[in-house]
Amino acid sequence: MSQEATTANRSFITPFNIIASIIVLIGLFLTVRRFSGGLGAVTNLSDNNAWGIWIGFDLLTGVALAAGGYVTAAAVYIFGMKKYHSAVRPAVLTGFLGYALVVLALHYDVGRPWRLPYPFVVQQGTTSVLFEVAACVALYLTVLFLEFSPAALEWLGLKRARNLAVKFTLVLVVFGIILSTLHQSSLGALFLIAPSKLHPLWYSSFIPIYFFVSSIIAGLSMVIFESTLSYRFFSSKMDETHLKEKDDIALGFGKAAAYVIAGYIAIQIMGLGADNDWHLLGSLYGLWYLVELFGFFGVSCLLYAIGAREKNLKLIRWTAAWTVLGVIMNRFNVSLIAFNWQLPSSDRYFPSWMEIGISVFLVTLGLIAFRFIVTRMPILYEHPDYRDAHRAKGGS
Amino acid sequence: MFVILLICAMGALGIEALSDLSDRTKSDLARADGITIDALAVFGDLERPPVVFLHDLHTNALEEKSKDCMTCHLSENGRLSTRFKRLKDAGKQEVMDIYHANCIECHTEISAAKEKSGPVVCGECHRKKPTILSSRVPMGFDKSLHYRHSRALKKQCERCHHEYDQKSKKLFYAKYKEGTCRYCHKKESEDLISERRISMRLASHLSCIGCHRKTMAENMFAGPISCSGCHDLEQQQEIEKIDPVPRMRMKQPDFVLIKAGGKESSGARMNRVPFSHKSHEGYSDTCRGCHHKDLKSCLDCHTLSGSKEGNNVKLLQAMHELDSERSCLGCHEIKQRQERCVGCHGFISNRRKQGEPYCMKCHMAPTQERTGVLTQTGERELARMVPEIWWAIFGARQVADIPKKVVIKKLVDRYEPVEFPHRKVFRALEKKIDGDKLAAYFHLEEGTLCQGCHHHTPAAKKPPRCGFCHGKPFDEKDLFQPGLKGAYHRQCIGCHDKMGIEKPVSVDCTGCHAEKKQ
Amino acid sequence: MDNIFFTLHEFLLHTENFTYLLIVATLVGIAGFWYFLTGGDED
Amino acid sequence: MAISRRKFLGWLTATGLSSAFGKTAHAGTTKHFEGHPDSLGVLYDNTKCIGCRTCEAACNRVNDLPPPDRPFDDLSVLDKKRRTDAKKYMIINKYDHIRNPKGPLHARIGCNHCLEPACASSCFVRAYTKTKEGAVTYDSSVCVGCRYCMIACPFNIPTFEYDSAFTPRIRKCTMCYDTRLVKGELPGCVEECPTESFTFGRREDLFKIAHERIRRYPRRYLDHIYGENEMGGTSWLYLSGVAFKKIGMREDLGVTPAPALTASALASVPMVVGTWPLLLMGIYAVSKRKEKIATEEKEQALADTIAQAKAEADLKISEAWQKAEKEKEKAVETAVRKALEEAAETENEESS
Repeated sequence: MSQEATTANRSFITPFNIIASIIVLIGLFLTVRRFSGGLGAVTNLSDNNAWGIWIGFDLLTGVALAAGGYVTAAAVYIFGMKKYHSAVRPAVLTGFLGYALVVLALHYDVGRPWRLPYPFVVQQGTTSVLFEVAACVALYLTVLFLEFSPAALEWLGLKRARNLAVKFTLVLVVFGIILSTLHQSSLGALFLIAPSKLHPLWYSSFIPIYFFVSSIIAGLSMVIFESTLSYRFFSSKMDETHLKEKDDIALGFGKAAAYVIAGYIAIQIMGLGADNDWHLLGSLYGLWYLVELFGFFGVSCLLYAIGAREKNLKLIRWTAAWTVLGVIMNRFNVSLIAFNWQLPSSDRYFPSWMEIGISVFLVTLGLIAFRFIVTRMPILYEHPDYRDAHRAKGGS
Repeated sequence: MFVILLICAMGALGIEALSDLSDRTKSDLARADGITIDALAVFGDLERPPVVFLHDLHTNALEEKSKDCMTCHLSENGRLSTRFKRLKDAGKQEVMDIYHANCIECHTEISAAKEKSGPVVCGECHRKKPTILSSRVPMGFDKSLHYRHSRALKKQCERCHHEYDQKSKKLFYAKYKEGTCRYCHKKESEDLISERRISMRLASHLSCIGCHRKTMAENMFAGPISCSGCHDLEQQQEIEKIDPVPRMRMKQPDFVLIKAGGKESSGARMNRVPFSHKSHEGYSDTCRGCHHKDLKSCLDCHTLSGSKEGNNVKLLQAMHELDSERSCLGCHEIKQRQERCVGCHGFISNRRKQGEPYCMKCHMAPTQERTGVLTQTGERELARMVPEIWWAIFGARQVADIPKKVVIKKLVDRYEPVEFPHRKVFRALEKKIDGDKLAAYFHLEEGTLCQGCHHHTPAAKKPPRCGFCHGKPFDEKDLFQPGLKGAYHRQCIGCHDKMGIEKPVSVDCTGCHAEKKQ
Repeated sequence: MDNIFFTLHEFLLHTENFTYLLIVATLVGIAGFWYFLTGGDED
Repeated sequence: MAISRRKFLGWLTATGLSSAFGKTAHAGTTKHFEGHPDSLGVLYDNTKCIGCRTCEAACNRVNDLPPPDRPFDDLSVLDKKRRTDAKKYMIINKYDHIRNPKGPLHARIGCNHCLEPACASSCFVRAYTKTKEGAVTYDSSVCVGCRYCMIACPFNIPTFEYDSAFTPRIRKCTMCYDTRLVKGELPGCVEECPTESFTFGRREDLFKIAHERIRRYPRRYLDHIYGENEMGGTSWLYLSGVAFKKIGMREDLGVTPAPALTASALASVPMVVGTWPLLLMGIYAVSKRKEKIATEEKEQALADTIAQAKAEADLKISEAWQKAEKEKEKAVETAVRKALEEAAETENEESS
């Protein structure tokens, strides 16, 4: 992406467009291959390793990184931090796109995507954690769509519909938070049923809580990260409130993140105590675990704190990126690296280039969609007609 | 994004690869001469891990320098102390110093002479993980070895055997009371510092090596003095074996009547058991195989209702306990595990109840009050006679009219009928037990041998067909009964496997079931 | 269905089915109730 | 050697009846479940198994599975360790490296038909069923292919048809439930095994048999029945001559049934739904109230300042007035004095 992106309508030949279109082409080819040849044709999945990066990255990580939506919404509408208001729409948009991609990715991963509605309409396996995840994700996607709809409606100039949509903001936000709490934690709970496969350092009866808390961390960091990028590429699209507030946002969210991470590390350590896993820290997996917990989360916590104290925005922005990596790494460890750890290395899973290709393809789609929307809809600026609208009421 | 992805995935493999390195086998480092020097253990807990000292390594090295044991071991009235450079463990510090000073000194000297030498820094001797794998095998003094020694020493038993006199606190020799060293010399010395009732280990090393060295000094043939000479498996097997070993004579009886001993003798109800001590001597390698405490008769400790000195093991258990190698049944049961027996006996649960006929096999001599034989000699006479009487009763086994061939028509839907060479198999079994006195004695009656296969039914010329008991499988009314197919296959295959009969191969159906002709 | 459960799985299946129904009811109910409760306030 | 239909139906009805009267009180009163009464199972005794792969062949035949890459009488297949896949519901692995007087020992790998199946508990379309006869069956007509069951199964049993584009199914041993069991026939492997290494019957009876074998031949068996408690118990039970972990069976699975592992997490869902609205709306109300107060105070403050300003202004004006007055008076005085002085001067000039 580059400055031209904003003025794409003038010249279409830009580095971003070229790379993007190449990726998309490859992606389409792989898509055809996947749906004509089955999972075996594109993935390295096996009977021992049923889940690969399409779950580990696209689902687990995707959902975690899309947590910005509910976190920001909560901050602004529930905790009444109005000064962060301009962060809401970008965050909600990112969340919406994120979840849309997650659902899209699932169509690639499951054997018979056209049956995805079955758990709701045909037969309900309510004892499954996955059922809850599915239900929550489906509902939350709808919620996000509705939360995002005002922007679209403003763009389309449908005043009435827009105002109607705004009316429900509050209840939508509350729904959103509840649903997020449930499925963010349940994604962790998915692994509760396999204590014999997940390495004890990562397996814990508290894993749902770990996932929920780390999703908040991811959400906060992603908002900072994403607003940084937006400023870099779409600053021309930003109105003065947005420009004015974005630094406050970075500082405030950074501070919040630092605090949450501290708590996260605390509960992780207490979890170790609860299962008495201390002796495992000596092993290689123990080392890896420490790298994840302190090398990523610990360091992030420290840097965020320093950044917040010294109002060092540069530091905070870099830390945000680092934290996001930390969360990604955590999800990878749980779902891939520390999973099936007892299998001999010959039976372990390593993604094929095609799996990675599809993941990249989906991410690219997300970026394209994001750019399409922010260059058209009132995301980074406020629609002139509704300037005063939300100031009075809590709606967006 | 997927930079991270790769990193993580790499991490996965990285971790895997590295964690593979954990366990390695060190079989190449197997040695028999590792001595753990924990002399300081006497003075309380050790501060550092004990040193594993490779004795032969050092003796060989000294030999090359034409030095002898005296380099490290002091001798006291002609007997070499097993301790290093000292006779007594005076005190902790003292002992420690002796080791540190001498070992390090010697090692440094040698290395000073630009020769290969031992470690001089703490950690290289005091290692947590041993650098060798002990292949030491215990050395037994079996009958053959005993005979060779007594022959070489011209039956001067006193050269090794002795008793301890409590009053004079001296060792003395008592003829005909010679027992296994282990009766007195236990696993641990009674007193570690003062040498009273020294451990079997210490005693054997002192006397064996001491004597061997002396004999060598007189340049006569002598036993080994190096660790591996006795404790290394290969070298152990090279030790000359005498077979058969002439009987050891020390006034032990040829025959005894095993009966309740002492005042309970009148309480005995079962017939007494005539026991050929003479022939059983040949079956056990040592006396203590049966006489585990001392050479007294079993009955002295194992009374009918158990006694303290017998550790409350009743006579019944002492003679019938299955999991013991000393009891009659236990030992006989072990014999049944040899390849030629296990084919049949493997199927017979060793938890079986001893039925009437089996009991009488041994309990054949009528109780005293019935015989009135009271004198020792009289009893011996009886004991010697009873088996002969018994043989006379049974005479030779009749093995006429054993069907030559049995055709099994099961599974005919898939294969040709199986033609089972019935008599051939029987003859083979007969051959197996040939010349085995134990087997011969217990398979005396006609049909006993048949019951290896025709089990759980009285021996008869025409035993019930297999199918009469073994029907369809998994009958809930008869849970423990295998079905016919299972019974056949288990019996045939099981027996063949256990007896090491290669053909036919168990997994090759057509080995027994001929392909069906179309 | 008859309430005889031989396995924990059966039992959970039964209870969870109800639980999810109750959850939906709760969500709707509480939201409605909130509006009813705050309906009285000005603004 | 199929068991008579009548007897088998006998089993079934027995199962049915006791499920009506059997342990109802037990199941009803406490939260402790012991599986379907009189459910059936199989006991595999690896000291009897000779590794002839007849069972694999039978399994392949009765389930119409695709032909194997190498024929079933090719026993060299046993030289490498295998696992089940979409073409094999069960396999036998050979372990001859174990120093074991009883010669090579074998292990059967296949679905153990847990009493509390992890696959069933983890399936979000209820594709798996634990039948009252004990079999764990799978219904591909609803399966979405999420493969969560494969993640959940502690024995790594369910396999997936990765190469099928449109109808990929999970494949696993079903104890021949639909194909044979309901018809009163034995599972394929059980019926074909020449040495009856597989014993079929009521699970309770299998325990009796297993314990009896251990009692009679203590030297031959390890005194442990695998599947008695593993993962809450399984319908397939195993007897072995050596430690199970030596023949590739995990002994560290624990005894907690799979559904219990996720039960608490699921139980917390309604609680979250119940409590979070209260919490959130509470916080919302508080923050809103704060905001309101803040705005009110602001307005108040504004009003005050205005009032104050007005007052000050009035003060200034009045002062200005007074000043003006004074100056006027001064001016008048001076003017008067001037006039008087002039008058006086003129008088002086006239008199001289």
